[in-house]
Formats: sequence, C-alpha cells, structure tokens
Amino acid sequence: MSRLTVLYFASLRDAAGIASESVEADARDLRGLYESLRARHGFALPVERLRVAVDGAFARWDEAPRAGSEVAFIPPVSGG
Amino acid sequence: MSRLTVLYFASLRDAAGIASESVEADARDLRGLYESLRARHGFALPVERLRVAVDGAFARWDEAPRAGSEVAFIPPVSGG
Amino acid sequence: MQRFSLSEVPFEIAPLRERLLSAHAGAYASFEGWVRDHHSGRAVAGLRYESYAALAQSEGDTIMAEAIERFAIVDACCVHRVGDLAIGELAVWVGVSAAHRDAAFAACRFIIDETKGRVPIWKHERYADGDADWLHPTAPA
Amino acid sequence: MQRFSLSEVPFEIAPLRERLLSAHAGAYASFEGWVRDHHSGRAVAGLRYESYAALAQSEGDTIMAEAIERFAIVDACCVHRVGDLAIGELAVWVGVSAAHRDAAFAACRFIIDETKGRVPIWKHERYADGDADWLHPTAPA
Repeated sequence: MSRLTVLYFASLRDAAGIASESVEADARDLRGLYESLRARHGFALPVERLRVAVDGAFARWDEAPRAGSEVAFIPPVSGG
Repeated sequence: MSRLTVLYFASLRDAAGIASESVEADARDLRGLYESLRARHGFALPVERLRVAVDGAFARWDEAPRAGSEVAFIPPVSGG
Repeated sequence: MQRFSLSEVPFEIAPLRERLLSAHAGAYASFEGWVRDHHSGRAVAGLRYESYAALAQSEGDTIMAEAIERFAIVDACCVHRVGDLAIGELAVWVGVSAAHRDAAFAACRFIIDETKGRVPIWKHERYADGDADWLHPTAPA
Repeated sequence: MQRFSLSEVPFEIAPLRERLLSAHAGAYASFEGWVRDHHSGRAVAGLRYESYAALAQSEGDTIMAEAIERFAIVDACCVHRVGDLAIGELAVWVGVSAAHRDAAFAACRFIIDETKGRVPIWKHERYADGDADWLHPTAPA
C-alpha cells in the first residue's frame, strides 16, 4: 500500500467533485490506480484517452505507484 | 509614329539617368520599343526579365504602342 | 528570457514582440488565438482555461526548446492565458523572429500546434443556451 | 477598408490589427518584414524602397481580393513601406483574421509571397563598404 496524492483536472475534477485527494494505492501500476479511481468516481474517460504524470513530469502507465508522490491524470488537452 | 511617355524604375532609371521621357515610338510592338530604348540607354536587363505596363495596368509585349499612353518597363521586383 | 509562460491576466503583445526584434532578423511571424463567439455551430458566451501549471510550464519550455533546435530562427515566445475569458479576448500568442520567412512561419505553426496538442490546458466553454462543457478533443485540434 | 496600401512613413501596427479583430475570428496570423543588417553575406547599412505607386496599388488590391476569394478568412490587410529605411525598421506587414488557424496561416503566407513576387516595388540596398545596388532577383525571392 502506498499513500499518494492524486490531482484531478477539467472533467475529471468535475466528476470527482474534488481537485485532489490522498489515496491508499494498492494497484500494481498507475493504470490500475486510475481504473480503481474511475470505478469510485464514475469517470467517463477510459484510460486510453488519458496521459499520466508523476511529480510534474509525464510518466508511463506501467510504472508502480510511489508512496508520497503526486499523480495527475491528464484528460485530452484543449488549449489554444 | 506614336508619341508616348515612358517611365523608368530602379536600375533602369539609374541607367537612363531619367525617371521618364517622351518618345516617338516607331516600333511595331512594346517589345520593339524596349529594344530600341535599351540600345539607346544601355540597359543591362533583357526583355525576358521585364514585364511591361500601359497606363497603370500590366500589358502584353506584342501590343502596339499607343499614342498618348504611359508605358512602364517593370524590372524584377524586390519588395518585402 | 522565459520563452513560454502562462498568464492569469490579460497581457500586452507589444513588449513581448519588442524582445524578439533583432538586427539579424528579417522576418517575424506571429499567431494569436482569440475567443470566438461560436464553436461547432453553438453560440459561445465565454470560456475558462484551466491548466496543470507545473506540467504546462515544463511542457511549454520543451516545445520552445524543440522549436529553437528544429528551425533556423532567432528567437520565439509563447504566452497562454488561463482563467476566465470573454468573447474576443486574446487566449494565446506566439511570436517568432528569423532571418527568413520560411523558418519564421514554420516555427510559429509548430509552436501553436504543439501547444494545442501537448500542453496540459483545458478549455471550459459556456454556451449561450446556458449549457457548459469541458473540451476533450478526440483528435489533435 | 483599403486592404493594401503603401506608406511613405513609418506606420503603427496596432490600429491595423485592431481593424481585423472580430468576434467571429478565432485565429489571427501576421507577418512582418524587417530591414536586416546583412544580405547574401554583405553587411547592409540601410535601404530604400521605390515603387510604381499606381500599379503597386492595383496589383496589391488584386492580391488581397485573391486572398479573400481563395481562403476561408474574415479579413486581411497589408502595408508596405516605401522610401528610406534604417536597419531594424518595419518594411512590410501582413495581418489576417480567420475562424481557424489553417486559413489564417495560408492566407498570410500567400499575401506576403505574392506581394514579394508581383508588386512593383524595388529594393535599393546600401552596403557597409559604401557600395549600393538595386535588387532584381532572378527567381521568386
């Protein structure tokens, strides 16, 4: 179990109703972490449409959740 | 014979030493008119590298010189 | 000079452009994105840009470094607004100086395309009919 | 609005850009040509643009009409300096507004390319070594 912080943006934040939360991650990788949070919050976006970042840098979905890290799920961007 | 005004620009004006002149054109077409003026003023540019305009609009080299018109020989442009 | 930045308030283009002026540069290309009054056929009342600021900054920095590396340009700058914007407001600005116009245009296009495609900024549109939505495009916008 | 014009004196970009702003336009692309301090390896001290004003105006008008016809743009404007210019001075400016950036970039590029290729304006460069010359390029510049 790793306690870490998750950040939510845009439609994910609206669906979760919070901008961030502290979670106990028991998933093997970041993909599994998203799937469990998606089930809890009812996120519409499948993992294939997201990117993931850890501590402010893009990361890979197969990385293991690290205790104390800050994980952000990045929905498709729409700046410009 | 048609009396008309010829305008010179850029290197043609420098070579002619004048910006315009009134000439008696006895050439059959505007190409012939340029050739005769090229011989007189020693223009370096051959007719193939120029465009010709009559009364402020681009014209064709095979047009006949018209009395009272204003003919301009247009060297390769270099604006921008 | 910080080439990429986010701005929470309206910003002036003139001083940014001024920094790109150079006696070695013969060409300057710029792009501005303005808030339009319509999108996909719907009347838009206004919008809000939200960003993941830390990652947006590092990804923006990366894009600018790539532009400097790839194109024969003198300098480049990009500023993206975040927060609430009204119709007609400036949302994003890109400026590029170069010796020649080919590189200036190509780099300017590259920077706006990459910014729209990669920088974690999200647009929340409010429509005239009272509806509102986050834009999460499926293909590169 | 006159879309193409020659200017014998330095001109301000801001009011010209202002006229292109529109609630329907989401994109604005612009190009500026500045007097560079070098050309083909030679140090340039300054230059002079001469034009055949009447024909330059009508050819410029034609180019702007072609741009409006060919591209899905809202509006466009182009101003070209004539007379003596110093290093760093603005020689030509093009601004284009459009709903989308593809059309804005394409039209902006079209206008500067056609202006350089077709409008009867000639550049007389003075070099640092005291020499001077008219530029009569053999291929499209």
